Amino acid sequence: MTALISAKDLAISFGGVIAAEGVSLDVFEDDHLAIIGPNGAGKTTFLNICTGYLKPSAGSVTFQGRSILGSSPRAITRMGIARAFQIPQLFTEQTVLENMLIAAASQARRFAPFTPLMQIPERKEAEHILELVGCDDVSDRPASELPEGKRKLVDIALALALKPKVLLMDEPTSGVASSEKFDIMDTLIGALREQQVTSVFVEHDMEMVSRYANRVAVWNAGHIQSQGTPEDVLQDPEVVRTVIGV
Amino acid sequence: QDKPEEINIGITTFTSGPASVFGVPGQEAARMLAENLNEAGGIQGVPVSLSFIDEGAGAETLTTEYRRLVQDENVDVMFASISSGNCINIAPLAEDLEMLNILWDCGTQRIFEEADYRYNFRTQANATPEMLAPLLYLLKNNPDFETIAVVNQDYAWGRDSWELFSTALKQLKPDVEVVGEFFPSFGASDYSAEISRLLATQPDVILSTSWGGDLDTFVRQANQRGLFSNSQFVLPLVESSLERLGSDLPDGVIVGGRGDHYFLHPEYKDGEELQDFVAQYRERTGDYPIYPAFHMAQAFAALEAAYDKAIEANDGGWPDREQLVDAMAGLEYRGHGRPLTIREDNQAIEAQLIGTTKHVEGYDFPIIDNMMIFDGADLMPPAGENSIEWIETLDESFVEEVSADEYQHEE
Amino acid sequence: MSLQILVLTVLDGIAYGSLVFLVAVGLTLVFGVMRILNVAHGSFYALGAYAAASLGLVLSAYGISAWFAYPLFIVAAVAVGVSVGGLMERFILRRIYVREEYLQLLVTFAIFMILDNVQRLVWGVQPYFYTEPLSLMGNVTIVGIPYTAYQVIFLPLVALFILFGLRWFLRKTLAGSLIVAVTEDREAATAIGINARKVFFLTFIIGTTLASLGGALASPTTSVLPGMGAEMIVLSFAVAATAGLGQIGGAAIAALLIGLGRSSAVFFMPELEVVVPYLIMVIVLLFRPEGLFGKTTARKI
Amino acid sequence: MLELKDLSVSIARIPILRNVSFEVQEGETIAFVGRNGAGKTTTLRAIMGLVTAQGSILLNGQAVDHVQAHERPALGIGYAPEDRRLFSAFTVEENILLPARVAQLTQDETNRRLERVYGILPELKEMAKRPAGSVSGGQGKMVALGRGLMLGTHLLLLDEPFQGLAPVLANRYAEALRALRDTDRSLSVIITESNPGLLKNFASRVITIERGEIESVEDVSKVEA
Amino acid sequence: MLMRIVLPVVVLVAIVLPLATSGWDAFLTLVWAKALPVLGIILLLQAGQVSFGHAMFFATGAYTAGFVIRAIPGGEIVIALAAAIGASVVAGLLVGVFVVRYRYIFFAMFNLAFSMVFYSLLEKFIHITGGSDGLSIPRPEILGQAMERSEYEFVLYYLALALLVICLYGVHRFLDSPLGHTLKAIKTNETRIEYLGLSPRRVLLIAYIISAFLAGLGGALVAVFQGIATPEYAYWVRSGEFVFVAILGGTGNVFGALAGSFVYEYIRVTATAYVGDTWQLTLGLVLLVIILFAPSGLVGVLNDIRGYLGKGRREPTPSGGKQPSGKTEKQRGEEQ
Ligand SMILES: Nc1ncnc2c1ncn2[C@@H]1O[C@H](COP(=O)(O)OP(=O)(O)OP(=O)(O)O)[C@@H](O)[C@H]1O
Ligand SMILES: Nc1ncnc2c1ncn2[C@@H]1O[C@H](COP(=O)(O)OP(=O)(O)OP(=O)(O)O)[C@@H](O)[C@H]1O
Ligand SMILES: [Mg+2]
Ligand SMILES: [Mg+2]
Repeated sequence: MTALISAKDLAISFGGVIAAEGVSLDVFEDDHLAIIGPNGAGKTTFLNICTGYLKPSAGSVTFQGRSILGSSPRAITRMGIARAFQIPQLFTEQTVLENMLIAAASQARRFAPFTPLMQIPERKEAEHILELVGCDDVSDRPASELPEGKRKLVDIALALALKPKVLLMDEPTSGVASSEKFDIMDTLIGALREQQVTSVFVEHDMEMVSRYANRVAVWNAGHIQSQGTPEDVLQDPEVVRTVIGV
Repeated sequence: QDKPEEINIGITTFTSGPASVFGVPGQEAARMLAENLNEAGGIQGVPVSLSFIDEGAGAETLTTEYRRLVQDENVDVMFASISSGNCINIAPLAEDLEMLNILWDCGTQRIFEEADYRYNFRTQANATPEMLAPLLYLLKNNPDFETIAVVNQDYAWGRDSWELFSTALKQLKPDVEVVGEFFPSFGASDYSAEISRLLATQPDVILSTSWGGDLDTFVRQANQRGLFSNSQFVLPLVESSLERLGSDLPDGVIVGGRGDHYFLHPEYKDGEELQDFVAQYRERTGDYPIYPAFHMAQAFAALEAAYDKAIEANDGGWPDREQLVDAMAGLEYRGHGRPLTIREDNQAIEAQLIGTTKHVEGYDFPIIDNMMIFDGADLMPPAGENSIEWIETLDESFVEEVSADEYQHEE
Repeated sequence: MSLQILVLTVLDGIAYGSLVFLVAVGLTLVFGVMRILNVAHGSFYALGAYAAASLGLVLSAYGISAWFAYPLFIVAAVAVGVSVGGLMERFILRRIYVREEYLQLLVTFAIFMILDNVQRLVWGVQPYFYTEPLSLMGNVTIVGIPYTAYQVIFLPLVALFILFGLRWFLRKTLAGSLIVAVTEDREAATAIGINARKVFFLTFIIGTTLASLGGALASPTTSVLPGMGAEMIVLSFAVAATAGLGQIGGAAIAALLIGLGRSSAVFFMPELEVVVPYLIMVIVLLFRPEGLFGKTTARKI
Repeated sequence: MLELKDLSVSIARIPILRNVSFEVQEGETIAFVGRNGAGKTTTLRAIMGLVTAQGSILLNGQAVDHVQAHERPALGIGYAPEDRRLFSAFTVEENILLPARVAQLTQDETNRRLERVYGILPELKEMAKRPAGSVSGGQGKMVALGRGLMLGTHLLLLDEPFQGLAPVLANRYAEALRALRDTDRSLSVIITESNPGLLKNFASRVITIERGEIESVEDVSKVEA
Repeated sequence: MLMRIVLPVVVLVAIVLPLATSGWDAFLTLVWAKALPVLGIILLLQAGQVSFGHAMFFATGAYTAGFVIRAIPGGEIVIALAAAIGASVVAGLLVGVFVVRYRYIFFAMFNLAFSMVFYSLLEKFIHITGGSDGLSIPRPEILGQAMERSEYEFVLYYLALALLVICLYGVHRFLDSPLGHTLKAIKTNETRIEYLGLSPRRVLLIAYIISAFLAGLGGALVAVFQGIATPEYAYWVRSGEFVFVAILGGTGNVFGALAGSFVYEYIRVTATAYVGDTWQLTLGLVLLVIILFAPSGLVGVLNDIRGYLGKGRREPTPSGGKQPSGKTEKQRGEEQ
């Protein structure tokens, strides 16, 4: 089985703060890899490196065997790595649907100067994705007005609209009310499975991890402390001490 | 055609922006002249009324307003304008609108050299004589200088006037070296660097055709740092700043005022007309009249003369516009200087008065001494010829050929 | 000779630069900190100059020693900055802080027109002068060239004083921190007990006062006349941008660069003089897109 | 000590809160739960005076409706916003200290409170000198919480304080807060939280809000006992 | 609503006006022409960027038209306009590749810098450009027809009107397209645009070139109407005026360009005509009032009315903030 994304010996630090050091990780086809770890361990930084937002001081990242080191987030996104953010990145002055359609148009490379955005053929799909993450009810609200939880979900929907091969999610459901998040994740991961989208998600909720991840990587102070199947990793006393607690 | 209710004069002038140092005096003079005229029963018994347009409001507003006055307010004559740019802009418009347009203050010699107009007339001199006169004065009075530097505003007037002056200088005194050409931006507030440079190079002559606040600032900063003691200054427009500059303008500076008008004009200062004009104007504004005021007076004089002439030609009948325009051609009239004539290219021939500053009893600002009055005709190319080309045909002998009447300041 | 020229270039550069800094620093503060494109800044410069000149002329009218002019300048500046600036903030700007930022541009532009006109109505169109403070300090001769002490010594000193004063104020004082906080996030600031309105009010007044102080200090060196404000607007914006948002130190360096650039242009390439500020801005921004001392904004993701 | 009476909020003419009424006893901790968009944050913002609200808010019996937003923190209310809202121009510690400086607390009072904050959130100490703009999402939440704690002497409004924190930390902080409340009996706390587990044997009452209306108020203190 | 009802009505009025009354057409021709650069500014404002230098394209168009007309005997207006458009598009591209790297004040000032350099070039090369007196432009032929001023202006009126309407509609459609919406998105979140696989700079560049084209066309029209092009066309005050008028009209809708341009010019001309010395004062005051009582611009007023009539919920006032949420929070914060 070939590694889809493969990071080798990544290192980066910010004025003394080590955010990554000797980080090596492979993400395989159809993986649903969970990344856990204490705050400030370097999880988001890892995603930033994989998407070309940060350039590591050492190490390499390949996607489908091609090095993506030094490629721009734009280029990497086009290759098929989509990302949802820890702090939602939305077009706040536009409605949720407009947000989605911009993503869809970009994905389908639709830039005919005079066809209205609202009439692009991808609209159906976009609306479907909004349903998937349970945001169809706010589709005509300006993103700035959304409650935190919805923002997170719309952010994921935007990434999905790009029909990625790999979907990176940074704490997808933090801030999503616990009453809903499992239903949403069920449908979401379900959809990913059937569309064979590989996913990597940073998570602090261990229940989420054990439910949806087939592999777990544990970050700590810029290192990968351990990785493996949820069952093993979540039992690991070391992990319990540094991440989960009692 | 029978007499109208009134003669409606539209005047474009600067009431905002830096050039309002000319515009407002011009406006005041216009109001004053109109009042006098109407007290005296108006032009041929018809009172005049004025409407003004602010040139400071920008070119488009100017033309829109100009049209409005002509087409909707149907004024009988327009006086436009102070800015040469605006004159160039308005002249063709006036021509098409068949509106009698008097270029009452703008200086560029190009207008009548580059196009023929029927409806446009200039009732005062233009840049060519206004630059040749100070040069001739310089050459006649202090002929032995070797170096010259110029500090002019960075816009058309500053550049054109220098082109005229320097071209002529090359012809009339080829051996002179130009050691500095500075064109600080229009409205510049600081000339320290230029002044340092001039102090370092010490040119024999320093020319500046700047005006208004720019000129005042330059003179003050120069005087403050003793630049006047090293170099002979030639300031062809400084007549309009004399009163403001007061003691900051030392003696011995060569002064011009774009024509032969001056509140102490040696030939007319004892005459009642000039005295009344000056007295009235001072009463009204608190200042001595400066050249825009005189230019306005010339425009009015020309208009009056034109009506008289036209009515006479029309044996007593009130002239229509065409007749009035016909009358303008070859018109002879007089403001508060020597008599003027409009020549065939619609450009007036006006004498030029140049002198040297001197501080005297009774004035807390320098007056003009060692005056020379040049006959305008000598300093202009024949009608239709291009000034620069004509100047290039001149040579040293020109300095002697052109004669001037000399006067001293006397109480 | 060439050495002399060099010295002169530097001196003139410093003299002019100081003046530019004094005018631009207020804008750098108001724009950089409050993000208000205050086009009316130029008017405050002009008003300050007019006020100073008028007061000065009153002095000389009553034959009072021109030494009093220097404190009077400050009085004039504060009077203008606080009264006009205060009214402007309180009754107009305050109503639009929360609106589309560019509305502020519109408002200040309108106010600029109004003030410009008011100046003409109050002071007429003839240039004003009040040069005593300049003559009073006399000249100093450097490498054989006379300079006015006012321009080559006094103004640079004042500029330095303002520079370090402001930096200290913004960095070390509570008020400074408040300003910075309110600018970054008005609501969060309110939520920790900061009176955002008051802070904006004070900041704006400081800015306008500095502008009119610039005008007051400039008045002895130049003609005070209609339209003098307009020139300064662009120059100030150029400085503010070159400096980097709200960078007082940057403003000082930018102003100095502009001063030196201008004087060297006059000495070596007069034709360039007019465009110097823009060239400098372009060059700086080409290499430092956020301005000389501009900070790259906080991480977003 | 805090009482909301028929609090209603609408923004751009959409009703967001409808007659929300409840009170919080001195020393009590309320878990304020509800689905996304229910109105939790808006309620807290209303208490802080950050949104215009109809109805009235009483603090210790005093109506604070007319107390300006920026004067409310001085009443001893500390607010940790959901979306952090740090001042990136300052360091982490400056962020935490700013409220104290604004309130012009005495030096040792400030130090006392700072110690309290570091006591509860020791992780902040290591980051103290770092630019607040550079910290990670979760670290940001900690700073926000710490900043809230500086002023919250009577009332703490914590909007999803543990969101995005590693469980080990979340649990520890929850513990620390509880301890704090137990030592300082006059301190009341409102926590919006979507993860009830953390609030077990901490909150005395759980108030559920739905579509801007109070749905249920259940007393859990008994359950715990 | 604006596009479907108001604009057609306005156009209709505009078409019959010169036939019905006189004295308006000269004024209106300038309004049409000057609405074009304003439209360009509005386009850029969608991305939250203000240009203080678009007068440079205005002048580029004007001078190009001028040179062409002077160069070819008779001077064909169609060729002149075409050339002007070509020139300003090229200029837009050249300047654009630089400025789209910058944002906010840096974007604004970079534009300003370019335009001021251009301005002084126009002033300095006096023998080519006529310096500050300007380049006078003889009246061109229209489709080979030499014309009297009156009929020439009559035709020019409709030409300008037609071009304006086309541009208004075109830009309106563009803004509604995916690209247009991406442009708006630049204002709030460029990171996300990058992460959608798009280049904010490229999108902005496209908009920039269009806006340069609009400014150039407007400049050319003003120039051929005025019969002169002066460096003042490139001066920062004019750039400022474009921005000013754009905001006055309302940046939310292309229609704002027309509304703003008309109202501004109208107040200005009437003020100059009737209050003389205090026209600036009057203009300033009137504008202040408009701003304070119609903060979202003249077009905003229409929308508000619509809002209050209950037709659809009024959008919360758009924010121009750096941190998108930050700014809306600011708004919320202010609602105390
Ligand atoms: N500025 C605004 N304009 C319009 N509607 C708004 C605005 N702010 C919030 N809302 C609406 O008010 C409702 C309540 O929002 P609020 O943030 O209080 O929910 P919440 O309970 O905090 O949700 P979450 O748990 O996701 O934070 C939501 O429907 C939201 O869309
Ligand atoms: N742009 C940056 N500048 C300075 N420091 C940074 C930057 N990005 C990350 N860091 C530091 O690197 C460390 C790792 O940050 P990162 O965001 O990856 O943590 P994380 O694992 O995502 O934490 P969390 O779970 O809270 O999101 C943190 O200490 C953070 O302060
Ligand atoms: Mg993270
Ligand atoms: Mg919330």
